[in-house]
Amino acid sequence: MIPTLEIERERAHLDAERENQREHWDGSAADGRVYRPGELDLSHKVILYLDDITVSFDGFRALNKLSLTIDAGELRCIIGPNGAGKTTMMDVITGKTRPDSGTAFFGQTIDLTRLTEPEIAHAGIGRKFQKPTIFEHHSAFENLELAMKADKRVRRTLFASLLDDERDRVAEVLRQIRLDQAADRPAGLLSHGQKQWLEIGMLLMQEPRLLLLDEPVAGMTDDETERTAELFTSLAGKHSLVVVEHDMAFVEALGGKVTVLCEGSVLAEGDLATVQADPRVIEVYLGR
Amino acid sequence: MRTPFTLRLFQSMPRGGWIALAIFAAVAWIGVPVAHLALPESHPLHVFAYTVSLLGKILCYMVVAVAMDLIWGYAGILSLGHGLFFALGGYAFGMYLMRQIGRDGSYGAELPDFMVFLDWKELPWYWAGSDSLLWALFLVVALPGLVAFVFGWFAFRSRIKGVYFSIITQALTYAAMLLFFRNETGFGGNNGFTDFKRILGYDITSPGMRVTLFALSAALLIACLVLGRYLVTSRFGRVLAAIRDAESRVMFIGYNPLHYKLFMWTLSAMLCGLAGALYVPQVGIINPSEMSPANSIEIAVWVAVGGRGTLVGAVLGAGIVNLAKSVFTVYLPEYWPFVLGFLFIVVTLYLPDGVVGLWRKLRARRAAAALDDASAAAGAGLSAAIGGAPAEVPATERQAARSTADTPIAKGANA
Amino acid sequence: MFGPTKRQWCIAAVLCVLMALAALPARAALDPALVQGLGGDFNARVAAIDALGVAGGDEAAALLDALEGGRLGTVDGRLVVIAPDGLRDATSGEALAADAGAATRITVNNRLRRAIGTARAALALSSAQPAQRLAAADTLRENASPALLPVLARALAAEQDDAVRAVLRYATAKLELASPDPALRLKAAQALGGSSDAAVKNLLAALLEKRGDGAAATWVEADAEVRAAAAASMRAIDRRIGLAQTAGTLFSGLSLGSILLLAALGLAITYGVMGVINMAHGELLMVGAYATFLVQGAFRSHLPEYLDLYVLAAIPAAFLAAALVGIAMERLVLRHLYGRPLESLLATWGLSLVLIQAARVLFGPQNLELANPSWMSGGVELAGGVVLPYNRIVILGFAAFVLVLIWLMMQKTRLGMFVRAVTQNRPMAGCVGVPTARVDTLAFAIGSGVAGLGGLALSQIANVGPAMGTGYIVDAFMVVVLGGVGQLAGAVWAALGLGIVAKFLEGWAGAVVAKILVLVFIIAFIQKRPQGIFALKGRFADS
Amino acid sequence: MNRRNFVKALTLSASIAAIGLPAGAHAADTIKIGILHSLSGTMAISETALKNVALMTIEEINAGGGVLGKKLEPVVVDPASNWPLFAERARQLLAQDKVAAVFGCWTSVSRKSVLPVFKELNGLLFYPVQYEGEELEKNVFYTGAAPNQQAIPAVEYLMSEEGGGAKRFVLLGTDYVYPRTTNKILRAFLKSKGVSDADILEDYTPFGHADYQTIIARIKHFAAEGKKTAVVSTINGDSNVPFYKELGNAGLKATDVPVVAFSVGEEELRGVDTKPLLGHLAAWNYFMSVDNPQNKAFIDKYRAWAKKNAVPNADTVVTNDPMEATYVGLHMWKQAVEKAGSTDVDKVIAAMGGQTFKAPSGFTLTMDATNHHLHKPVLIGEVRADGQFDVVWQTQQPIRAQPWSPFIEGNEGKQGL
Repeated sequence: MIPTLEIERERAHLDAERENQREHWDGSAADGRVYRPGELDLSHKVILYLDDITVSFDGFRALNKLSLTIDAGELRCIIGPNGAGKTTMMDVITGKTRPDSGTAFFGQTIDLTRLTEPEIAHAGIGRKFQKPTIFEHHSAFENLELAMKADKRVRRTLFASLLDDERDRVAEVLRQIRLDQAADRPAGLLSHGQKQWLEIGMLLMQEPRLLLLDEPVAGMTDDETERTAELFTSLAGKHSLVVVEHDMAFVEALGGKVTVLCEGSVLAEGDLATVQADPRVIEVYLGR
Repeated sequence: MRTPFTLRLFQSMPRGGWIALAIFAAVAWIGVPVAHLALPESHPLHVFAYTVSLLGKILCYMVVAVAMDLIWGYAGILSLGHGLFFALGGYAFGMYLMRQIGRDGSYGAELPDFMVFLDWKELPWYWAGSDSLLWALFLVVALPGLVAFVFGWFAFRSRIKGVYFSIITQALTYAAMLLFFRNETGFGGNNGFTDFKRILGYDITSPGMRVTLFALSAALLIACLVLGRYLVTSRFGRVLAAIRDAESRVMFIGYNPLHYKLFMWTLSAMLCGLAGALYVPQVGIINPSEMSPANSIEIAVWVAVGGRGTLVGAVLGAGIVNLAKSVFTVYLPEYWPFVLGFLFIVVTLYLPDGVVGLWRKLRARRAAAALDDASAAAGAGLSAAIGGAPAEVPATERQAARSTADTPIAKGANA
Repeated sequence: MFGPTKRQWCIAAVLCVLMALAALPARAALDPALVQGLGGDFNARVAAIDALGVAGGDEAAALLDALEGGRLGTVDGRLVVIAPDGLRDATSGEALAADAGAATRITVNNRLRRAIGTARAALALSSAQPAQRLAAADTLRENASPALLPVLARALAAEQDDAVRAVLRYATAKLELASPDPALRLKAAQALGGSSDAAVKNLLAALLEKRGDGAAATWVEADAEVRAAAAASMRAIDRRIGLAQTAGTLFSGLSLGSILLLAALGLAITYGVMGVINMAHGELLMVGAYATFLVQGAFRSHLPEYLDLYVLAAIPAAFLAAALVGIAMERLVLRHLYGRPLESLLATWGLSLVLIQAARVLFGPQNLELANPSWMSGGVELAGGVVLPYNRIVILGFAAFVLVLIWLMMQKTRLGMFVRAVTQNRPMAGCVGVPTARVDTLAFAIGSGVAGLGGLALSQIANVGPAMGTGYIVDAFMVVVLGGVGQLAGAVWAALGLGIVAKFLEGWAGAVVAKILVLVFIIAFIQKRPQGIFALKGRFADS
Repeated sequence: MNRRNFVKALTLSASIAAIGLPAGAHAADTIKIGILHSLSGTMAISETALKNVALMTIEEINAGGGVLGKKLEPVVVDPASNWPLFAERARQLLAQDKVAAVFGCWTSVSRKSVLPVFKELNGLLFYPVQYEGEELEKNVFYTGAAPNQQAIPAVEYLMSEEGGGAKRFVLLGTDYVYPRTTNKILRAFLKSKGVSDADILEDYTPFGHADYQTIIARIKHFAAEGKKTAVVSTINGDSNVPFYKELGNAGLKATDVPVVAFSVGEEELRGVDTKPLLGHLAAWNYFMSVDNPQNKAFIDKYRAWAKKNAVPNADTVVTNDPMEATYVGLHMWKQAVEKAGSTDVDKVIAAMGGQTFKAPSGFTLTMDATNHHLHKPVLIGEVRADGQFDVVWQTQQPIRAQPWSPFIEGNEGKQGL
């Protein structure tokens, strides 16, 4: 069976979670720090700190003392061989997985390891999954409407009705992701590429400060990929983006700083050229 | 600018839906009463007392079915414990009915007979106030609501999903049944409550009262349909469906599923409670077997037969199954379980969308736009609203279930 | 029953006379007056039977047999033996003219049966086989009347076999506690310390009570030494009984657990593999039990001499019957419902309705009679009257046996490998070429078959009727869910755990409350571990 | 095609439902008799036989020319062991089918559930099962035993020298009203006989309880503590098999600790391996083994009927007390109708009082005019290997029922309507 230690930790997580659930809407997290959804402290021009994060499943170390910082408005690409811990890292940032040790801060004040997924989303982090996850039974329009930055408490949604400017916002994003023709089609019927776009669109509707994008162009045609690259670069600046990709061409197209993950920790960092020149990287990654 | 609530309430249902409801209301509130009270027994259109209370009973079942559909069809949470909430409502109102018997019980005592027989000298504390109708009505809603809320809060917070949830709801109602079977529990044990005499002093067996109860049941059903319809077409409803389809995504765009599920779950339980309260005086008895797991499963069966994920379907299902039961237990006393059994099998195999689904298929065949017909519109509109084609739902159920593995608890369990 | 009554003393007197007679070399025939007592009123009968026991001899035995066999009657007050060929006088043995119909049979009830039993035992003390003597001594230890003291003494003197002597000593000791001689009483009190019989304990306890009250109170047992000995013996007995009872509770917990396990095991497989909520699982149990019934019937009519073995023969039968029904269900219905667990729930619910009513129409609504074979009847007695029934022991073993079989099947065979693969990740298994469809059918057949075996086991302790399954389905689900879906180990832990917990709770809370508490416990437990005791590991741990 | 059938089925049921439900053909030359016994669900095990015997009796009466020159027409419905459904069916029988009398119900709760209906519509119910008493309704005739016609004599027998002179008692039952009341009455009765509370062990199990290990152990322990012990079992039908099996295997022999049961009759014993039960007792007002011409005729008729109607395992059918009660009830109703010259409920009720009938039990039973209960003999039988009973004791003549037991306070002077 499971070691008591494990149980302890599990209980600790539970408590933290319970705390937050109670505190969720009145704006003050369990740790006493005050935040309001969307408001974060960028006084040091850094939007994300990952410090010494370790996560292990059944003894296997998915993340091993990972440390990483993302600057506000930066567009960062993360590459690395399979099993390097890219997805796990995103799980940690979005609260899906709790780190065994280490800290994760959003801006100066928000301790991500103590918030639940919805709270993190409110704080301003949006995430796109490796496999596009959208609401297949809802129309593209509804998908975006649901994602829209708004008061997401039960009692609001009960009486919410779509305002004109909100409608316009949705329409705008629909155009941006080129789905304005398919607005009313059930999302389940969209092509893979379109689904990818729709999910990106949902992120945009959230108006997050930090976007985490897990292999956003997988299954896209070349020109779709191209357009995605344009979109991302245009977003950089007012948003910060972290893109995980295998597609080197795409990474190149994005430009910006590249971080190489390997066996759960940072192997190298810098612009693509330097990284590709790095012998260790060639060894573990490009070498093959 | 915002559209006013009342307007949106009205818009939530297509015109056909409103017309259908209006017709139903007219029949239930005017037709039946007149046919039962005014027309002589000999008159071909006379509605027998037997029929009135039978239909009244079925109306209550329909309400339960709608409540079940809201939580199962739209939120994807299958409860095998709704019988409990139904029975709790029934018992809550039954307490009032027992007190109304007064000294007309066979022991002629102030206390209900079963208490006299247990040598109890005064009412247990939880019977306090049971002689007031208002308090009873409050309990009818509050009791199931509270039980559901507490249970739901823990269950949803621990992210118990799918079958696990279904089974513990079953455990819940089963435990409650055993509890109520105990005589010491103070609810009449196996005999439960029966031999009711009056409500607010009016004779409960009088035709007037019978018709009133029937009309009230109809009113409750109408209210449920309107409310349900509004809920599932509101943004709330869309979020709920979204949770059913991809809970993790819902969380990552900032909704807290716990609150949504809990709200719908509690509301559903309360509706069941109301139905139970109207059911008891019409059938004249409430006993713990109402809480038996089998009864709760049957509720799910009604919904499935009618068409899960469409309010109309829930209503139809409850009606068909129960009428079939009533008819076949008379005409095929020994064989009716076969009929019902095969009905369920056939429906799940060949009509994944239940009767409504069949209806839609038939309409669709005749390419003629199905939408001119009221109820088809209702059905189709609904399905569009939630895309509730059960055939596809399980995929999403699996999806939803998948994220259980990601919760800290599950991780602990995996270690 | 124990303190000697006046009647018994006076019989004792009568006996001493008989004793003298019996002592004579040439045994005289039974005293007719005594025998006629059998024809008299109830008390006379009892007295007569006791006397016969003491008198001994073949005639007495023959009479007792006749009485117990209902072959004794009276014709106008005269005691007669009703033989197939007519009536004979009970004492003289001469045939009578009157025909059998004329006699009024003497009905024997429990009270008489007990008396006869004791008398028989008294007779059997002089039997040649030690085994018989032992049995006899045991009976006497249970309920001997002071009247038999001399008989016991005589037997004890003559007895060679130690086992028998030991028992006889108890029997005498019990009676001697009432003797006027303190020395004898002391010996008795000490001797009884070796017993583990609550009844003995009460005898001793009686000695330690006071008669009257206040200052006037006097000890029932005047002699302090005897009292001390009695107290010591009581403590010894208490200890033994206490231990035995805990052991007993533990066993009954395990037994209940094993039954839950047998009821749930099949479900654990079918549910684990296909995620099909099989509400008709209970009816598969029922099918197994009915198959067992049919086998029993076949044995009754064709090879009655081997009737005791029908249970063994039923094992394959029950398995196959249930498996076939299972296959049919899978092919006709469930096949079309994979990946729709909740719909499958409804379809199988319909199936269960049909199966139950089918059983009702074919076999009638009554419960069916299934006899425990002789080797499964009775039980081994621990101390203090705690008995472990053989049928439960057997079932416990059977559960283990089935478990091992399944484990081997799962771990060692190719099919097992496939099943595990499908359980963990159906699509992937499909991709790597596992014939999922066939695996499903086979797995379901096996699961159903195991359910059939469960039914066989249940038929040995509980009802066999059309609705028998419904009683177990809920519990079975609790076990599976508590254990963790698709986890045999989990199911085992859950079943045994629930069984034991339930039994210990029942000890102090009573059956009803115990059951409620167990259910509440389950609900609470799932809160903590939403995936059961053992959850599947890995990315596809759910659905 | 499945769908088409299915749709047909729907429309059928719907249409039937539409016309206000069973508009049963109303033939004027027959008198309708309602039969309200569960043919499915948990109670089917006991009640099916009652339906059969009722149908048989009706055939018998019709063969004898019917009643008032009219044939009897049985209306069989299935309340499916579902209590609200009992009330619904009762209402239908009385309001729709206009039956002259209803023979039915087994459990107390089913009776309680239909009572209001019979009172409201002034119907006539014949209730054939031994029950807890504490009830008296103008519209009901109770042909089963009241506690004083079953429980108390049984206990008196156990206490007698002949019955083994029991001094300690275990009152064991399923947790519902019949056992509770019976045990309450017995406790009071035992007290009056000087049995102290310390010598009484009362215990209850839930419905369908199948695991009697703990309770048997408790009984053993209780019995071991000295004085002669007897068990009074009001365990409900289904739980009896596991109970007796456990009893036998735990080595509690009838000669040591006799068990007297009030709910175990020939029908129940069909489902039991009687080996472990030998010598245990049951108290009834009728046993199949009773030897007299009426009983012989009764049994033969039923056997023949079962064969003719292909009742499952018809060759082994048995008769039991509630079946006899049903048989007696129907015949008495017939006599009453003939006396009253009409099937009008009030007239029949008036005529029922004082009706007598030579019952298969060998006694002539009388319907008490004031309390609507039969005067019944009490027989105590010991289980035989063949699943029948040896009558070891019986009352000299029928005794009058006391539906309101004098052993429950507040019942004084409540003996009549």
